[in-house]
Amino acid sequence: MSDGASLLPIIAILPFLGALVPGLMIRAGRTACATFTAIPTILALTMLIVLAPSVMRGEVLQAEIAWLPQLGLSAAFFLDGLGLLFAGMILGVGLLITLYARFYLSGEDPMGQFYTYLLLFQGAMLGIVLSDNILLLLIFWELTSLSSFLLIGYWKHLPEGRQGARMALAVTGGGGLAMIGGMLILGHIVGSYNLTDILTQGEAIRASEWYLPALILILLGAFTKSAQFPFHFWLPHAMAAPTPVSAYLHSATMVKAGVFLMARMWPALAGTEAWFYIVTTTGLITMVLGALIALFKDDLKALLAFSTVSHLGLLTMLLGMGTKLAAVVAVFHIINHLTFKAALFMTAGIIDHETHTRDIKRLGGLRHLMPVTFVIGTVGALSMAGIPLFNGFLSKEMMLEEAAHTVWAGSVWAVPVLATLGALLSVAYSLRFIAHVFLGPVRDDYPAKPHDPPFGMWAAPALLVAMVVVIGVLPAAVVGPLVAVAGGAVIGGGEMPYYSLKIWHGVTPALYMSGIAVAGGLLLLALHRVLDRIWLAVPRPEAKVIFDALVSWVAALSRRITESAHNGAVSRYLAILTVATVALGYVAWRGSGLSAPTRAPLPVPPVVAVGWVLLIVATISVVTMHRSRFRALVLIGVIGLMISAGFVYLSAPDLALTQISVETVTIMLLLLALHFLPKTTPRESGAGLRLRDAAIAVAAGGAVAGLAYAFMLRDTSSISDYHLANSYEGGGGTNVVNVILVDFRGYDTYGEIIVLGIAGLIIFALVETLLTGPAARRLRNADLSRNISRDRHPLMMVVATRVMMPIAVMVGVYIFLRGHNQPGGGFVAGLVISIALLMQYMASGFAWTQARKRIEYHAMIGWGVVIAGLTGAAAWLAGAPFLTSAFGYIHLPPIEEFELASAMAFDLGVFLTVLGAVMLMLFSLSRLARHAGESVNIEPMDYDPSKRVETAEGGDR
Amino acid sequence: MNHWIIAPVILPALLAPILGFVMRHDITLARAASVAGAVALVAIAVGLTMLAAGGETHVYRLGDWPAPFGIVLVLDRLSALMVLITAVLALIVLLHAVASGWDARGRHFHALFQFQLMGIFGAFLTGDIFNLFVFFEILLIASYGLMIHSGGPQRMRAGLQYVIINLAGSTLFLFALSTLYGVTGTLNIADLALRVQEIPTDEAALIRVAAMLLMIVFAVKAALFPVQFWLPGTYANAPAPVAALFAIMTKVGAYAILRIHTVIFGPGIEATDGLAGTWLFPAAVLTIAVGAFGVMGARRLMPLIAFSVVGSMGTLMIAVSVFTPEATGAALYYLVHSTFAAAALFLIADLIVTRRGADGLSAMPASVQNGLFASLFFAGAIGMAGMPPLSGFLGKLLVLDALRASPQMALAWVAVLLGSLLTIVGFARAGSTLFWKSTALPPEPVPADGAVPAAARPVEVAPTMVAIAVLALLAALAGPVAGYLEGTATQLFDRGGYIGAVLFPQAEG
Amino acid sequence: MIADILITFFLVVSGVFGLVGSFGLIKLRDTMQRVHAPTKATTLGVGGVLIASMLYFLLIKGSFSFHELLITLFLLLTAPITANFIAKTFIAVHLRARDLPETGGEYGWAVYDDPPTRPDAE
Amino acid sequence: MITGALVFAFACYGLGLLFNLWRIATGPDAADRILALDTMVINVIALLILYGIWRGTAVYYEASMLVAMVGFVSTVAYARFVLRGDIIE
Amino acid sequence: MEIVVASSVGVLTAGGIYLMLRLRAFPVILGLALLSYAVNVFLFSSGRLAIDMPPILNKYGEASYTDPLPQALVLTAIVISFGMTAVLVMVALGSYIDCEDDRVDMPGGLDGDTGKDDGQ
Amino acid sequence: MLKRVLPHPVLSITLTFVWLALVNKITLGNLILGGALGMIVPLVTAPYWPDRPTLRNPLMAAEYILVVLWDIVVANVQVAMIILFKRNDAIHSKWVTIPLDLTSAEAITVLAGTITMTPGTVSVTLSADGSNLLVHCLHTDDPEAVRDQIKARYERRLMEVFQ
Ligand code: NA
Ligand code: NA
Repeated sequence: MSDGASLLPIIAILPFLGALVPGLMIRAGRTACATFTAIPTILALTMLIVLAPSVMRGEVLQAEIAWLPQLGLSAAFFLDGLGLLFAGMILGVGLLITLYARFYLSGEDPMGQFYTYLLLFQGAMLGIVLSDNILLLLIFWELTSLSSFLLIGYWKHLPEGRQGARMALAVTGGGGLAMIGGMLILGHIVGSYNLTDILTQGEAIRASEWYLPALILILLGAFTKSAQFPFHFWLPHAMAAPTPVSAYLHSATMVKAGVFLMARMWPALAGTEAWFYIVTTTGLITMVLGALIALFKDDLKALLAFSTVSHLGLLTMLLGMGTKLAAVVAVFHIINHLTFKAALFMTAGIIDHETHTRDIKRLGGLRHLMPVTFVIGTVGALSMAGIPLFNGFLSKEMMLEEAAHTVWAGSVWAVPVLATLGALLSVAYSLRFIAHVFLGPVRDDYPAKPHDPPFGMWAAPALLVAMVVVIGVLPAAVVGPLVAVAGGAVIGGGEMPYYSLKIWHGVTPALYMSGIAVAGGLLLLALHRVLDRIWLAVPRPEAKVIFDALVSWVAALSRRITESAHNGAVSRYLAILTVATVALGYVAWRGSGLSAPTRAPLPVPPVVAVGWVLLIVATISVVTMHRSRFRALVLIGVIGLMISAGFVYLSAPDLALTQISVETVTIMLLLLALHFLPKTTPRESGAGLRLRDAAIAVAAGGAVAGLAYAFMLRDTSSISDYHLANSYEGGGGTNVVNVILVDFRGYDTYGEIIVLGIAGLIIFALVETLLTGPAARRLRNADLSRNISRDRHPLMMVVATRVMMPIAVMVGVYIFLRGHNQPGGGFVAGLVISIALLMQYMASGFAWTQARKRIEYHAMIGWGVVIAGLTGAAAWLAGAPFLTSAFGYIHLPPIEEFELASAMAFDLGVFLTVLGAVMLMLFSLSRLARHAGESVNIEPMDYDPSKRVETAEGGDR
Repeated sequence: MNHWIIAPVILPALLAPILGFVMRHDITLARAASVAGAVALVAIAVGLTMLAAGGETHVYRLGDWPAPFGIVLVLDRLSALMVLITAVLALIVLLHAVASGWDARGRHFHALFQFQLMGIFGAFLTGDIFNLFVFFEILLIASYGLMIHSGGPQRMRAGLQYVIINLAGSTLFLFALSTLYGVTGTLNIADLALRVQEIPTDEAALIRVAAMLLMIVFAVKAALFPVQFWLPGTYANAPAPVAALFAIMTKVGAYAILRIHTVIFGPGIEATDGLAGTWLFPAAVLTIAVGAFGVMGARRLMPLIAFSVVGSMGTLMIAVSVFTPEATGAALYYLVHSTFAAAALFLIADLIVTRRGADGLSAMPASVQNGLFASLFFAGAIGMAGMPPLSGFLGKLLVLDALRASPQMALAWVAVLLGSLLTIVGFARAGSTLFWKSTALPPEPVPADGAVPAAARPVEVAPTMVAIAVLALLAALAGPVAGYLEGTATQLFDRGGYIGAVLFPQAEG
Repeated sequence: MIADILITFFLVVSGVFGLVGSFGLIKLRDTMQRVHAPTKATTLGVGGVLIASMLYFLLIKGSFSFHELLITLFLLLTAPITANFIAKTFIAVHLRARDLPETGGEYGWAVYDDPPTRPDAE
Repeated sequence: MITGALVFAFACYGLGLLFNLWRIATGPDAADRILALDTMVINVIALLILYGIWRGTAVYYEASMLVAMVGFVSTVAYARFVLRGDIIE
Repeated sequence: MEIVVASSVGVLTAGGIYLMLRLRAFPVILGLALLSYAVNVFLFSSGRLAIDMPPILNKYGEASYTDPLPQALVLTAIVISFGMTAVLVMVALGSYIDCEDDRVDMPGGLDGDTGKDDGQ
Repeated sequence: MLKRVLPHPVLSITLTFVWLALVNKITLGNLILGGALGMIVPLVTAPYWPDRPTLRNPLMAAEYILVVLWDIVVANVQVAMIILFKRNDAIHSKWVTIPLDLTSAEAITVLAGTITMTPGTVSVTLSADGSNLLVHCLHTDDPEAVRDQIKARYERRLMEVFQ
């Protein structure tokens, strides 16, 4: 890396840094903004000028900063002739635009924003032309799409601006995405994403089987960006942007990015038949079509936009020809087009600014009112027409010369004729620009009184047209070296073709073609009124309409797909999940076989068969009777009972205990909830749907049964042999299930009680939300009373539960204490105690029982979770991992030896959490019911007859 | 054994009950404690990441029981990475929730938030498949609570659907685990890996079913087609900060697929050879399509973002489905990116919706700070759509590049690129309606009570900006980050290293 | 031998009464009648099994077992309450006050009539 | 002999369960269903104790004790639901 | 015996899924309850079936025991599903109170609303 | 003092027995533990026992239990006969109202329970003021006799036990 090269990344980054400044000074004045925008541009330009001499000597400057080496992406920059040309254009025109926009935009427009976007864009563009890494280039490429989106949509209140911005983004962004594919393929072929590497590998690239896809994808990017047919339509709509934007993006820079890319990739991609036919043909069509449309556009900016399309087509065609000379001509025309087109856009802007219209049909005669503008505009337009002494003439002549020698699909006429036609149309619309805007009589109906703008506004275009003339007259002296070095860069080094930059080349085919073009152009201008009428009468496909229709079709289709798929029917989502699971499970199953069964099935005693019948019948009945909700709940009770009994039979007493207690609490929960809900389920799904669901259900059920049957008949060795062997020695308990729960896998249990704790929190929070929100009013107005019976707290029940309560607590304590060695444990104990409490709540009512509650259920959950956690953490004190247990046997005569284990403290945490969570859940449901207007009991029983006696004695019944 | 490994689980597990049961009446205190906890978690996560960065696999044997008989936690670069992402995301989201006052619109936000973190951390750290289930349940149940935080009819119904679909998913998880245990007799992931690789190819029907069921379970979490249906409704109706936190939830599914289907059913295991990738690939492609169509067709802002999350999961999983270290490295980069991109978008959406009062994508008079919100939205959108200069573009490039070796490259590229196009257009349409079209309308008349929506204070906007800054930072530091992630992926595919560290600690030294 | 006979006796008795209780459920014609049936399963049915169990452990296994008594206690405490509730469920749904005999007092049956208001209640 | 009696008792209670099932399935009344479920609980308790005798172990005892305890609670809850709607007032 | 357990699991699963696919919250809750029964038994059966071999260690002699691990797992699963069911029931109730019907589907899909507004 | 530590001595003793029954073996350790629990549990559950029932005549209570046990056996056989061998239309069910002299809630509960546990009769509901008990009789042709037998055989004894 030479010393100067290290300036390259700085040049690339400067506009981005600069963009921050105007962005931060949103409310600063126009001049301040413009000044702060100009500074980084000037700095960058200065650096570029510093580097220019060495580039002009033929050196290539390179600088690389590692970024993402895994991908082959580095912040690599290089500066060769082509880069220098474009960077100079971008910065130079950028500076002029900054100046021009200062005067063009009004004080109400958010200036800071504008200049920020402008600098962002400038940076992105600079990045494209300086990138030495195609992935880096892609990044800047997409950045131009984004920043132009912002610039086009700058006047966000205008619908055309928004639509134009979106259209530009969709088309150029889409092309950029295609280009990503192309570039990745290119990198794949070459084995590097470094541009300098790629440019030397042209032979290999063109020989690769991946060449054509890469070419097409990259050209998609280039064509969309450079508005080539059929992607040309976005450019005119981008004209909704403020004119400085149009002048900058849509004449000088962004639209040239595609052309730049084709030029940049020329050594790697050009020269094949595919390249020639795709690129030249597209360019040719675009050139003619763009010029034709331009001729009939009445909006000044639209005319210029289509003219730009046409000229971009011209450039594309030249690059597509694949000859070195054509490529050099393209470079020359890029310079020329820049100068006259930017000037013309600014002219159009000035006219718009001064007359408040851009409609050619409302203009004319301005040469008298705006002499300066007239001179600038006329010089620009004449150059655009390709009239001698102006630079447009020179490159057009060279283009025609190239076209004259180009054979297209065996035809020697096709390209020359069409090229001449394009030139002819170009003459026509250029002259129309002069004639219909400036010439003719002064009108008295301009929307505003026109006069020349202040110097600041016309300085920039004036400078540009000055260059038009200078280059037009002395091409070799002024731009000769630049064309040589840039052209050399395009063709990838090697020998430069012979060409000479001069006005008179002698009598060549191009001269004839030029003559025909000028004559024909004048003729068309003369016939414009007639032709215009025909043009308007002939139906044409309107690109915007088609694009809009396409986008809304895609949007509507997307919406239809999305909304029909995500229609809010969770039942369908679940059906899909089930079907997918069964189907994929089946596929997985079919992918292999199964060993022969190794276990003999156990016999089925008759009582077990009876239990099975009960379970099956109850399950089927739940399904068939589910619309009567209470009935379904009773049947669920049968299922729970049978499963618990089954667990006992199959050597799982702990499971039986847990199952039956959880089952009871769950049923109470469901009953409490059903109190609020409708008591029946309406039949809403038709027979077809029910049949479908039944089929899905049976398939899934069958699959699960088959799966269970398959593994139950096959042996495997389990890690639980270790648990059985170490439960007593290492875990201090003989109930291996419990030791697994509180010791081997205590961490699972810790998680499990946290689930319960969270459930408690959620339920509490939910009830709070319901009771404080608008739902509370609905709840208050709900009539939930179901006073089938008038006795709420029958005496017998109250008395029985009073006796039951202490006994149940004893049972709870017992189950808790023995859990480590016998079936039981904290969880079941917690449930037993909750059930004992629930009995009280049911018998004596909520309020009376609640008044006797000593500990907040909330706090109980918290304590439980914390105790379990701290018990686990206590192991840290001994330097052991979380949940390491400790236990010991204590002998206290006369009591027999008993065990103290840390697992018990852990189990206490479990116990408290379970108790707290269950009670909190039921408590919360009762809160809802009381909110719904249920009265509160003070006494434990409806009526105590012994009180009757007392009051009767008091004579006061 | 390094006790810090379990700290990300224990700290929120102890903090949450205190928040929920002690500090439930004092929101200021709860906020301070919760934020302090989140900051501590970030510090711990950084520490663990540095510990794991060495490339060693650290094993924490709970209860001091040897693997595979007790439960172990495993800290390697991947789990440390996931913990770090979660911790950073959590801090950002929590600050937003506090600043915007979301945490006070219902009860127990902070306790549920911490429990949520506990569940996520636990899932990332565990080396035991049943324990993974338990922590899935913790993170799910906490997410139910957060989902319905502050209530409202639409949210309640969406919450109900979310709960139902996840309960079905949890049931499926248990079916899968039972089959797995029924076949192998073990639950430890390393031990499973050993036992599964010994199953003969022609007797693998059961283990293949287990592998497939597990994949579907994780696919539900990762919102892969055809089990993605739950996500848009959930995310679109969740409180926005919660939706932002949920950005990590889909990644839990992705993480689980990565972990389980490399270590246990990974490449080279004959019994389940190719099972996962074969089905993940088309699913991921279709997921991208679902996401893209959803973004394009959305009528409301929150579903739009939700669908973009779906699409990003498709892109992520397409890289995962290749099951090579290179592609996984790319997937991890995209994973980190898409997490923060989604979070940023949801936080932005919250700022906007709070002031607009509705999230319909229709022109309403411009709200206060239209320009600020527009720029934030623009940044979030280009992050999510994968446009430069934020990390999404690099992530997309990495994924596309990694897919070059895949036989289905063309389809994958078309899907990713077309999906991007639709996403870009969709976001552009939405942004243009929200922020540009609205400026054309006359400003809304000041309501009778004079209550105009307040401008967002800097503290409210800051978390969002931090999320976007993370995307920028990821892009700027893409080289080192991707290098680290490549190492992470390599470590993940080193099954022997994992198994050795867990099961044969002495051999490891 | 005597032990065997004793145990067998209690088992058979319990089986018979248990079965009769459940049989009553399907044989008897209206719900109120059916409420009577399970009391047999509860008392002599389960009671017989429990006694058999205690005898079995005492006489055959040689270990003194009496925790069966606790189940008996539970059943004696709870069975009347459940029967009472079930009967009330039936009359509350299917019968009106006039279908039943008078109470003979000032207040109707508790199912249909509110309790006397207490002087101390609001 | 005891074995025979046990088989007889198992058969009686097994058959009883089927009768209960019939009543639960056919109703017709809520009271009938609750009653049948309650009876079913009682029969299951008997069966569990019989099983304990059959196996000569007391390890299943707690299950029957708990069934007795919670069976009562759920029966009362079902009945209270029919009677009052809200089981905890 | 294995066929008894397998078929029970199958029928419970089928019933559970059928109810889970209904349109109202209550049958869906019932369905999920059935499914959780099914999966608990399924998980339990992964330890294979054994009669009268409860994993309670006998200190006084040799005995064989059934696999205790699935039992512990089922216990964990039961507790978790209990917590989940409780939350599900409450959320269903909340949804019913807020939306005034207990449908599980969202009427207007993603964009629909329940016709009820929060504040009013 | 004793009353504060042992508010329900009978209950405490009962609970100690319950504990011994639960652990199913009588050892000194269990006796101590059971005794301790028998003291603690009543204290913990005391709020749910607002009024303490008093047993006035424990001897009569024993007699009552024996009578009831005998009646249960006899009635079981009678009712089994009715269920098994009587045609359904030959079963004459009757409602019987029993005016109560008992006023103690505990006593009424025991009476109603007894009626239910002896097969053939089920107590259905009290009157709203607890002064009458409605009993359903499975098969009788003489309701008055049933009422008188209940009053004489059970209520009289309970009056002595409780009041
Ligand atoms: Na236990
Ligand atoms: Na009776």
